[in-house]
Amino acid sequence: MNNYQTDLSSTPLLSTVNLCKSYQDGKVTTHILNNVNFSINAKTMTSIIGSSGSGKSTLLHLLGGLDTPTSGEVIFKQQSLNRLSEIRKAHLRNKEIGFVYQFHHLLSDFSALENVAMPLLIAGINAKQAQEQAFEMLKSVNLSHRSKHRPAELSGGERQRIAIGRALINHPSIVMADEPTGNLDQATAETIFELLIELNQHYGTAFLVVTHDLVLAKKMDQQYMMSHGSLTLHESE
Amino acid sequence: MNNYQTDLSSTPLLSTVNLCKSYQDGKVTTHILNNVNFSINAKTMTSIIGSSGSGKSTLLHLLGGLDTPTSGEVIFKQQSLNRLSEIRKAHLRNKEIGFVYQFHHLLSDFSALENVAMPLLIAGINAKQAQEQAFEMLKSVNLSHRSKHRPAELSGGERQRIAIGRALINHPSIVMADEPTGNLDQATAETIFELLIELNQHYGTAFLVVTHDLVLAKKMDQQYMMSHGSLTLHESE
Amino acid sequence: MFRPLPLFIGLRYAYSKKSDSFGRFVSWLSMIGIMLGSIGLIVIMSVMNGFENEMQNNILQYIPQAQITADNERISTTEYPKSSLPPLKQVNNMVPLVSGDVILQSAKSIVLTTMLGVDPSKYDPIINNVYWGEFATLQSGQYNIILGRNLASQLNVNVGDKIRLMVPEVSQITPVGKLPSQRVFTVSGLFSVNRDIEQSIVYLNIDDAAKLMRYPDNTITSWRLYLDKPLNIESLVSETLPKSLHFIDWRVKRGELFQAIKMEKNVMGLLISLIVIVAAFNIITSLSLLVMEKQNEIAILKTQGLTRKNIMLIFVIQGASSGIIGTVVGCFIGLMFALNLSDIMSALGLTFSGIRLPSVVDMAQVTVVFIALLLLSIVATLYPAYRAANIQPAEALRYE
Amino acid sequence: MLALFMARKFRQGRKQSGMLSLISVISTLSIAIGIAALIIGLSAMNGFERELKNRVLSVIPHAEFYAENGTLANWRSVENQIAHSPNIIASAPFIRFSGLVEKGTKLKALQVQGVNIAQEEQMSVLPRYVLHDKWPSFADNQQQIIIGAGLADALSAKEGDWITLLIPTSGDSGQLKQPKRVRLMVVGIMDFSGSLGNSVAFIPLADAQQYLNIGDNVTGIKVNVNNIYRANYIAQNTAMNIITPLSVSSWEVNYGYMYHDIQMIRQIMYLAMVVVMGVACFSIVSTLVIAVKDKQRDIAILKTLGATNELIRKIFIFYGLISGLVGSVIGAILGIIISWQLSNIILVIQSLIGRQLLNSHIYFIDFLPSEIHIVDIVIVFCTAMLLTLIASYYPARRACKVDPVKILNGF
Repeated sequence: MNNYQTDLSSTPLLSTVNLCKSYQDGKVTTHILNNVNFSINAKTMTSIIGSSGSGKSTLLHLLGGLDTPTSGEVIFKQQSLNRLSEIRKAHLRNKEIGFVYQFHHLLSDFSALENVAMPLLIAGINAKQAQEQAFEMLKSVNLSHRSKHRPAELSGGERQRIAIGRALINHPSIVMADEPTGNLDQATAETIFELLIELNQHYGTAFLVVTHDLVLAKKMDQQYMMSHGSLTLHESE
Repeated sequence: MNNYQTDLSSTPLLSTVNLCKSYQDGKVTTHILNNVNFSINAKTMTSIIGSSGSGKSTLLHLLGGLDTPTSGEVIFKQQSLNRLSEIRKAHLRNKEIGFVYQFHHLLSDFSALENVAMPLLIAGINAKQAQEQAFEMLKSVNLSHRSKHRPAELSGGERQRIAIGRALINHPSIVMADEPTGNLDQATAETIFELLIELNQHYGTAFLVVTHDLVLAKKMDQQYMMSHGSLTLHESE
Repeated sequence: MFRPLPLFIGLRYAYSKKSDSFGRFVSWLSMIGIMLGSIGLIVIMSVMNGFENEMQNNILQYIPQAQITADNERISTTEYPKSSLPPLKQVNNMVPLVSGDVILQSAKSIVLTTMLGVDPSKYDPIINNVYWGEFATLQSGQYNIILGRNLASQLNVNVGDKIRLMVPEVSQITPVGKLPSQRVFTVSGLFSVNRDIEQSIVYLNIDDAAKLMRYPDNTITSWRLYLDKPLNIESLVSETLPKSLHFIDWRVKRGELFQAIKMEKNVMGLLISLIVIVAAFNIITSLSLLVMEKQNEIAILKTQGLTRKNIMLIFVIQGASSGIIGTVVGCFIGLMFALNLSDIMSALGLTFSGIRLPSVVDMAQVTVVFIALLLLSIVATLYPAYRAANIQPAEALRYE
Repeated sequence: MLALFMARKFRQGRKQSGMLSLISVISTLSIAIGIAALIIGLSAMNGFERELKNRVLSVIPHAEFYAENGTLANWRSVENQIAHSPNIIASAPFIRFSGLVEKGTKLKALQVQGVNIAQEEQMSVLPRYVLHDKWPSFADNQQQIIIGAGLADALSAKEGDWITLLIPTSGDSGQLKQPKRVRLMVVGIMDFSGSLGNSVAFIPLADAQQYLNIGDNVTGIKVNVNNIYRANYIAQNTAMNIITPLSVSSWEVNYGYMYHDIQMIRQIMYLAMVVVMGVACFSIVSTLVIAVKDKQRDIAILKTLGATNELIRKIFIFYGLISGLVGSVIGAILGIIISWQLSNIILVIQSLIGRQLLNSHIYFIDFLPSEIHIVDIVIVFCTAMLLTLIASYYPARRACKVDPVKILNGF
């Protein structure tokens, strides 16, 4: 239904096989995803467009191992997530996968620096080293002057950049972004998107961006369309 | 900016004058609504389309007196809500305005019949009479066979119909529906919408439906477009 | 099913099966806390009443509870006959009495005690405690004396032996010099009550006692009043008496003991009330938890026009229900415990350093505890209920 | 420790939503009440026990041996045998008789003890309680007597005053004669308030023998034992292997009830306070559940960052432990300060309510003693922390069950 062989040389970083997800709510089962098959290669920028409620976020959560599929599999670096234990999956999320949400989802009790350093702390890296690396990351998202501030004291754009920095701090192989520019005005959205491209080049991190902003989606290497739970390759460049 | 004179004979049921609403989140003030001016006539079906987060729900809450505007006024039957006391507003919501949400928002501890009868009980009508009227309403949403069931035992569509029944039980002059079909599959959404039309004819209740479903929106008497906090009349039939 | 709305909703929230089991677990907890507190309060209070009551029966019953006398502790029966005295509430009997501190000397020992000069024909509570000899032997002129068993053993005397009675305050001039008024008496009876009474009073005939006290004719120490409830002496003493007369009440000699018991009761009550206070705190926290859980449902009710007052009522009812049930059940159990404490204790084999715990239930106290706890459980719900009423529906629903 | 760092931050950042911050104040307060009350209660009981030892047990003999009837004739050999029996650490002959003492118109009954001055000094701390250290001037046949402060007040007698002691005398054929009147000079007053001080007086042994004209006999032998709380048992054993028939009594006979009462109150207090702390811990449970709900979003975010359930559980166990710790520390400090100053506080209260809290005629002391034992505080503290740990376990488990998808998706 969609092609696997975009780049023969490297096996895909992440792929799904007949992925289905449905919710049981009382007597009613709503099918969110039915038979999604697609794959993402390392270092590529992929976008998924679709109206809200079409299952985009659910797909992202399944890919990140936050949710378990009703049937089918998610394969990440030749490992099926279904077979991983809860701790292994948590480990994966900490090292290999970053998340960025429409709503910034920063920890309101911690400063910008602490927020960015959090994944490192969770990975067990000692505080001083984590702080240094976090400061470096703040520089690369040019927010080093705001390291001491709490999320409440930052603007929408700044918060999103902190969230992106946090997602990248552990040098994951892929970052899942769910409507990263949803809450931002046109201009800030633009700058955020430039930042994503730049970080993709700089760190070689793959990006899977879910958005309803067609303009942004077009600038990605690969576009997929999500409607009513099934995914179709839009049109390659 | 938009025309008032659709129907000269009757003054508008509900209208807003330079309605603004903004939220203070730490140092950041996000302007949800800026200078919304529009009006709805009795017995008409009006829809508002707009992407999520564009302020549709906030507008509905302001119209229902559930929230107080930062500036500007909501006028309901020639009375400005700002000047009403808390109790008068509560009275208004009980008698004159019904709410239907995307998420059904039924009271999980009460049976379908009790849920529908609740507004009557709140209005102080005695239990037996409230039960009878509620049963009548369940018939008109053809769910009389489910009166004893708890929300958890009902399907999505059934729940939405109970919610609609509850909203209409006190014969309000207007029902505000926020994405009533958001959670439903295509077919059930269709039936719900038919029901709304039918109830509009039968009880003469005005409906203000907020939706992202263009198809449904087009079937209304009047369509408005909401984007980034301002409202524009789409194109009258 | 449709009682007044807030009651209907409040009780449905409190006891609906579906609601998160943890929330109900916590409200169960505050119910148990209040229950423990009320049981503790009632049982402790009753035990203390028991001690007080035992004290009253063992001591106050026998010693003169209240007396009416004129200046320098003397009153003439001609000038103030019994009929001339005003009728007093709570007094059920009035007899003449001659009393005073007296020294008893036997071959073996010498002791100080109080003598009661009584008229044998009149009633005296000690009559049925005399286990050797007869109370009637106290005829005038016989110079007989009836002793407590304990005192007799201290003096090493028995019925028929002679002992010397001396009244230190009254002295007679004798050729040898000033000597305390004294006379030898014959032991004509022994009584047994308890160690305290057996040591603190001895019985003589009223005329013999008057002679020993060197009273003029028709003079007694006082009119002895028997009271229905000697413990609340306060009301009697406050009554008015003819000018030159005044009351003597038992608290002069025995007041300290009752003070001590009252003090212990208060300290224990304070200790137990700590449990109740913390249980009330528990109601606040558990109800706040419920309010947090029901935030959306409150918002929905608000959209349907439920006023803030009713929302507050809902949560007051819900929170108070656990407190009220805790109080009702607690007071009931406490009452059952207090009413038959001794058999429960013996059944459980519990004894407090050997003594049997007396317990007397004072319904007035129980009602005070009951009402105080009810009020506390309702007051404890006010804050969370107020918070519930002020929930912003727009905010709660938006996050949905 | 990451979990501790997180827990502290979460606690500081408590959304000042009013409800949560007030609730956590209430739960900390209830723990503090429980702990403070228990520490105060236990310290007061320690104080009572100390006073019982110092004021009563150190003065009255632990046990006494006396002849079945009348006086002990060959008391020197009996004392010798007793002194060498096991567990007896000191012994001395004594004479005891009850009599009356008269000063002016005042008359009081009292119990007079004839004591051997030298032996008394090793056996009891009595000498230390004689005011203005008048004990050294207490000597045989000087017509001297030492009385308790309570008795001195009752007779309004001062040092140096003369009082008359009435002693029962029996004629040879048992007919009653006038009581013997002996004039004695109050050489010293013992600083005993409380029931003990109202009826006790001491005179030299030889004087007592002379007044009672019992020649060289004595009433009995009093002893101190190495383990006070087994005094009765030791005395019974000793008496058994002594040929002269002796009857035995120990301090437990007339003062034992005080000791048992103290232990009983201590148990009741501990039980009541454990209930208080138990109920208080449930406030902690509900506070934690609310905190978990309040931090739901942050938990979901942490999960997306790869935090394991174990870390989240640890965070909220620390969260509970910190609030328990804060409550316990406040309670402990409050308890220690009040216990330390308990006597003065009670004095202030007494002056406020104008009434003596502990009446000296009934209780063996008239002030509220208190003595803080570190072991009490450690036990109380550990109980509180243990209860808090248990209380934090359930909410911590609930925190792990937070499903990030529902929360992050919802917005």
